[in-house]
Amino acid sequence: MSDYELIKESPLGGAEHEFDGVTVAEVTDQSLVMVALPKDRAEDIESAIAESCGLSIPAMGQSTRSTDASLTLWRLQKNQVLAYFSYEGDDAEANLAERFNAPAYYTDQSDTWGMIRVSGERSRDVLERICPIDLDPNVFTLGSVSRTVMEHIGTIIFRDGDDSYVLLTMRSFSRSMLHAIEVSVKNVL
Amino acid sequence: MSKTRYSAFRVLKEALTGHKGWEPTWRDAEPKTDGYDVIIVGGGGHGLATAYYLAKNHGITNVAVLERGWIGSGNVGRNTTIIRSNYLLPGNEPFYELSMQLWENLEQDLNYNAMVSQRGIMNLIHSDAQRDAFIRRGNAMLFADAGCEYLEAKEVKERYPFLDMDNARFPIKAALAQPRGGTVRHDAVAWGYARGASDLGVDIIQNCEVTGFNIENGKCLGVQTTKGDIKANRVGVCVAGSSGRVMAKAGIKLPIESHVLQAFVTEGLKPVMDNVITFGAGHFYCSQSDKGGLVFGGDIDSYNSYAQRGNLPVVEDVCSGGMAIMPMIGRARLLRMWGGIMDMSMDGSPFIDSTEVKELFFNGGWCYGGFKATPASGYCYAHLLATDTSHEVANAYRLDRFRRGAMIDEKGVGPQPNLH
Amino acid sequence: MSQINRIDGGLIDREKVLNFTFNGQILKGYEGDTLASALLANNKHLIGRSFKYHRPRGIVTAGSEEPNAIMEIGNGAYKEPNTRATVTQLYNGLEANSQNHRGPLSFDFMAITDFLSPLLGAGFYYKTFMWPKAFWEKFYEPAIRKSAGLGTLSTETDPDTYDKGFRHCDILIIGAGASGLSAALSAAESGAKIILADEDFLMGGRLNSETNEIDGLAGSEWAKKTVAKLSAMENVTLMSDTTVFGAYDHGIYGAIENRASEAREDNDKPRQVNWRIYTKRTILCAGATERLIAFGNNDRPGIMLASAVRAYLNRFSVVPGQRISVYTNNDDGWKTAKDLNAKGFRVVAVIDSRSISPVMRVPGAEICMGTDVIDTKGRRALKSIQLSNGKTIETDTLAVSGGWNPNLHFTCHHRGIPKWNEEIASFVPDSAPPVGMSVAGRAKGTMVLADAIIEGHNQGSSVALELGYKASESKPATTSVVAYNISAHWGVPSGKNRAWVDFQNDVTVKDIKLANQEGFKSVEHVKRYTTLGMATDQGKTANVLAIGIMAESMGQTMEDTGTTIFRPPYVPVAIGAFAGRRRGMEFYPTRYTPSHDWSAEQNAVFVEVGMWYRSQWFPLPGETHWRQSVDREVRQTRSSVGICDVTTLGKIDIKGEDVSEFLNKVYANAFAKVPVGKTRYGLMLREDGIAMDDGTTARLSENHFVMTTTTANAVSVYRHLQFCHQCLWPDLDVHMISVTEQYAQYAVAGPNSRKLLEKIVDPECDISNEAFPYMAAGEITVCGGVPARLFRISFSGELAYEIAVPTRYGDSLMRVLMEAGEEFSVIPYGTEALGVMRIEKGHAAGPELNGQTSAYDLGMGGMISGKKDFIGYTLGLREELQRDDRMQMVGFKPVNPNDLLLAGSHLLGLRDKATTENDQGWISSCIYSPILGHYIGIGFIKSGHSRKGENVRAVDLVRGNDVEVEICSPHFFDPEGERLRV
Amino acid sequence: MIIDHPLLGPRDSEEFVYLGSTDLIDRPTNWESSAAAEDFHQYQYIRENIAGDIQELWYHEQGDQSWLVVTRNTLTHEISNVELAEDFSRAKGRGK
Repeated sequence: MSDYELIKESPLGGAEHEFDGVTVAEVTDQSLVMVALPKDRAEDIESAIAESCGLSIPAMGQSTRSTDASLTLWRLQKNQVLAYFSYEGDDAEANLAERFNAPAYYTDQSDTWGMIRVSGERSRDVLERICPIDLDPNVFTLGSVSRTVMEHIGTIIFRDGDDSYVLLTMRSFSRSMLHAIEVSVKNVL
Repeated sequence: MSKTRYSAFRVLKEALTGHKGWEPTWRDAEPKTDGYDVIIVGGGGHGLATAYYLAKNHGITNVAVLERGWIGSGNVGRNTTIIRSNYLLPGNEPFYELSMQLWENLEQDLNYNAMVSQRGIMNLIHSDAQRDAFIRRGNAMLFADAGCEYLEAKEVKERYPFLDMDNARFPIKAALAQPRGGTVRHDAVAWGYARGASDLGVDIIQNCEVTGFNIENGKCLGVQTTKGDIKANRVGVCVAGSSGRVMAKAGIKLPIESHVLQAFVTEGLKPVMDNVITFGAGHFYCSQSDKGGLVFGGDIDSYNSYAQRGNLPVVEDVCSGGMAIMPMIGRARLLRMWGGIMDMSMDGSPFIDSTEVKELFFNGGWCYGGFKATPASGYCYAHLLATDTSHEVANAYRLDRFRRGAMIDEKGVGPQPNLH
Repeated sequence: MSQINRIDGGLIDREKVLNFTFNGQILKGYEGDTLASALLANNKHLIGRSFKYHRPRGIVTAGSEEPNAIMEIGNGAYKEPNTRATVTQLYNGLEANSQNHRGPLSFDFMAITDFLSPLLGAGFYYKTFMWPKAFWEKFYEPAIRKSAGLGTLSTETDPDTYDKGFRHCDILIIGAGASGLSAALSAAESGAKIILADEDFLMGGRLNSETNEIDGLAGSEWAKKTVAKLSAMENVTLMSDTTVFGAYDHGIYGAIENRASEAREDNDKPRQVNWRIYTKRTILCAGATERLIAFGNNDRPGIMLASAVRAYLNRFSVVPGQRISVYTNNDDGWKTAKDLNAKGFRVVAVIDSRSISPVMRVPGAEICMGTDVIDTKGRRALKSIQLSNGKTIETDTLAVSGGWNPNLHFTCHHRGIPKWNEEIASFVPDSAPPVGMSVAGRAKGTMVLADAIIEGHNQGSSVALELGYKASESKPATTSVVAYNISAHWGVPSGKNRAWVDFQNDVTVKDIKLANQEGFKSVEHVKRYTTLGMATDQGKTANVLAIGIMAESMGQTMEDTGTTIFRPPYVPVAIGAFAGRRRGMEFYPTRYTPSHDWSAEQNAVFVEVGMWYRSQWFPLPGETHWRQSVDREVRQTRSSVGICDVTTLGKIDIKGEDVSEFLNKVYANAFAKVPVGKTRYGLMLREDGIAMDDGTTARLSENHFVMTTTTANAVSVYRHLQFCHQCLWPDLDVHMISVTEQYAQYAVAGPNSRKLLEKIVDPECDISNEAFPYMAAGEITVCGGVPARLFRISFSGELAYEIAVPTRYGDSLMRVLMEAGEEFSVIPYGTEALGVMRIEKGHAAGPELNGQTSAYDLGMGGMISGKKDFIGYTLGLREELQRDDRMQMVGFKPVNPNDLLLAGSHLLGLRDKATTENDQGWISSCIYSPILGHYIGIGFIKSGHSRKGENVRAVDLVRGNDVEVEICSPHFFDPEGERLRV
Repeated sequence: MIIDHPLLGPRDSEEFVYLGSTDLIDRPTNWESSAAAEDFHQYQYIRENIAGDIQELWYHEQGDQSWLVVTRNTLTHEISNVELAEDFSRAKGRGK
């Protein structure tokens, strides 16, 4: 046993704010692992993941989700998929590699990103002040995912519900992103 | 010198006689059939200045300036009017200092009031590393007798109380100023040089586009134009912004890309700032014109373009730079935005040189620093065209410098034009 | 008496009385008024002064083209100069003040300039103020500047906020007049996603100001009904009080929305929102703007556009005068007389320059056909007009119509050139507007309302159809056809009197002719020489008139004369709106390091490093000068152990079978054979042979490397590597991902660093000198199983490590290290101490890797591999880069150890004068070394590598410092590197 | 500007970083030859700078991090084609 214990902390300390029509809350129970797909192994990997998890590699800008909804694959790049899954351990990379059993390159990204969920009926009104992507529900359909820039911060946006969006920014930007969302709320509501 | 000397007395006299006596500022000419000693391609500030100094300094008056549109229609008519000689590198500083000295005597020399206003320019400093770099630059300026002044934050605040010192993302820590820097009424520079050159015998030919060069055995014998072929013993191209297009007609490729730079002016306002201020942690610089408009600009749009117009991201970026350092301008309205085409060179510095074609010379690559260079560019280009030798302060501006590895890279960003 | 000019009817809400002030006088208006209509209701005609001659001026228009009625709104920091009263929606408490006069508005001392006007014609200033030379800056220019300019900025920080927003649609319709509403309706019915934007706070365009009937309803009623219908449709977004200001590439439009009217008094919400609209197609329905006619003294208060008189009459229920006359060259002007009659007002006279029969009967009015107005009287308000037939007519308001100019501005934002249409005597859009834009209604030159409605309807339908939506089945609205006939008529010879063209900038017909006379013949030359069209209204009422006068004066066609270039913005836009939220602390987002909160608890001083905040130093109680803290941090690190957060350095995980080969191509030194578990220093060059970045790269397993970059270049190096991979060597099996933020990384440096780490590293990981020697790298666990990466690398020159843990543990690791290090008196150190130690060790950093220095200059020529191709190899061999007399990096120490040495100093021979020719180099980095007890510097000097031991001067003329220094090795401290390896 | 990304569809150019001409893909491979100096000079410094359609490199930094080859007209800014730089590079014979 070590004499010292390390205590983990989420980027925003679990911040959660309710407004009239919008809820802004940090997401703290998800892990992220980047899965690189070497060109000559892409098919093997795809079939391995299909076999082990029953998941297909999504189309660009889309996601696929396991039946129990605990694991979602995002396709933001041609040669990579990003796994977004319910897991809070320190070994997300190994955990996913084991679940997938596919000859890909895995890189833990769980601590790279801060995640904020913006949900509620006015969520799109709030987000249109910072998000250049068209969030029209018929365009950015459920499960859509995109990487863009908001308020000079590189941001991934994922629609995980009818009126619910998860925004991911590099961890060090988390406070600035939360502030940007709160300013939008103040300006709009 | 001039057949109609301008003065307050003359203005008074004309006022009493209904202004009937004013003659054309310059003589509109048509091409001579027997050609010219020197043809300058491009009736912008640099081309007109070159013609003026060819005639004045070297006595070469059988000169034509060919302009595709109306004179001064390029970047001399489309810039933020700033003059300064606050360069870092020895390849640049003496050249721009010569230019500054020429500005200082321009009006008396030309008998034309281009409103050279040495109201001073000030570069804001936001970090210790930036301070060190600016002190290095300041010393280079003082070594070249260009003058400079270092201001601590407190002095900056005293002089410019409207600057945001307290709530800034990148606080202002100091400033380096050049009191001799300032602004000039840009269009008037073209008109003044045109008038001066015309009075000395130079033919200014507007609406005459050069469509090709007559080159035989590697030697340029003249130009083809929309007004017919024109013979010349020597041709000097001076069309920054269009250098690539024009030199391609002579089969010459250049270390230059064309990019768009936007600039902005607000509605007229009573005076709020008397000098030029440059943000050191964002893309913004600003001065106030004599008419009252805040004239400001920032960075180039970053993509190659010949379109003379830019896009919104740069507009917003520049305005936010302005709001970051002087949030008093929030309620000033941007009246007009425009785009000029820059010859962005591979190291951010210009060229004044001969070319691989005999008797064909090239002046260009001014990036967005061409306006302040106008007098020295004309002066040194005339020197080269008249004597076949580079003027000593323009000796580094050679086309082969990349082949040799003798870059003049003030910003240190390397061979990527859109970063200079 | 209040609102003496107010009459019945109109589109105002008389239930809502609003109080406002003009030049301190309290006045009343109604909800739905503009400031201009409320001023006119209160019989305020003299509302401002012109730019140059300070002529008394009144309201001319009822729209965004207004040249005269520009004033300061609000007070203190809220003051907004140059605001057009004609588009300012009235609100309770609005405070308006006239501008550009000295003394009261009615007696402006500066009006003296009007009497001097013969001296002050176009371009007079180019011809004088040159003698004596020194007087320009001292006397002439300040005087000119003071009298120039219009309104005044408060010079205080803008207290309002602004926002930005993004909207997407299939079809953007600009303008909600008759054709815009028709287009919106047919397009919306097809199912396309529509944005309809209008600059007015009330949609309907001219329908609100005219008396046309549409589908049996009053035009304004039809507009209201149509707006209501559109607003109920889910696929329609209505944006009123939103001015589209520019057409940008590929269907991007900028638009400024004003704070909603109900919130005008409430400063809590953003004052304006800058919308970026992305659209597939655009239908421009911006209508047209009426123009004036140039006649003698045509600028007096009371002379207005005929259409503006109708707008005040019909929409705002204000009659601007008691004795109104009309002067026109087209049929439309007669409508003003008709509408006045309809409201029960007698019209004094109708003067039409055309020699035709009267267009209609105007009971009680004197009708003068083929007649012109040649002069007017009345300094502060119009009293009478003089006609070309010799008559003088007493009149207090003259409604002038010189015809209509289509608002085609947006069609030219991509450099389109308008075409002249003689039939309507106006420029019309050319055939090449911005891609995706079509034009309908009067903006296109379709002057008859019935046709404009059909055109709007058809375009809305056909554009939607082209985008794949079904065609609308509805029919266009109907209205009676009213002909529009015009004979172009620009100006009337005015003799000695001046005839104004550009009201605001005081450009007269004479000025234009003088410019032509002086050789300024291009329309751009005239504009620049006379300042025509450069005022806040951008010449909306003036430009075409001026072109007409030029064409006449020079005997050429309108088309040959041409227009100046139309550029954005369509109307002036506040700088604050373009900036949006980006100001103050929100100019850029802020990045916080994992140890930020802990550092803040220690009262660390933070410094901006790019977007990061890093700890600069950690002052202890009693330390009053930063040097005390920094010297202590350096001493303590060198004598025991210190910790520094280096998370900001770029970290890139690189995986794949070809990583070695890839690194060998991008680094200048050899990288083909780095063993697993080792770190290697790497120098990266640009392709031009100049140093780009440096860092260390560790091989964690056969196919897994982790690269570090400098903080400043983390993003650009990653981009460069992606370029090298995707563009140059796409088939290499290389997968890169930034892990900068994945790990909190701390430097643990100093003789006790190993002892400290051993306390937290799990016992199964051996980090002894033997097992984990200098430049070792490995994956370990700490504090009972937390995964970590450990690198034995040193920037300080001490025995040192960098340890990285998942960022979730970053804050905690800092606290644990401090706790575990207590027995060694561990201290945190900041970027200053980091810098001191790197200079003591002679490591090049930002000031040396400044993009101008080669590996050879930096003294790293020996590292360059000659056995492989790598980025920067070939061009690095160019002759000038290889010269022995280049500026080379060396160290400098003062000969007198008490001397101050300053970065930025230039280097001179001992007896040389400070000239550019004698300049030998400069000091790039400089610090006081607490270990050596004197200042030391790194810098560049000609042939430096071969001049060690020589003395020169470091001269800082800027701050007045001149000291003798010895050129030495930059490795000031432990040059053999023994301390690294213990 | 809007760049119609071949994989992601239309995206605002603010997400991209511009580099320059696709000439930069044609990096000479003859580093050991005596012609290398001149070839690299031409490669790095000399540009056609065409007023018309050019092929240029944009990096989707705030997107999928792909390098794209965009065919764009420098007079009108109209974009006629967008493709992945890695495909373009391979088609030009580049590999390892």
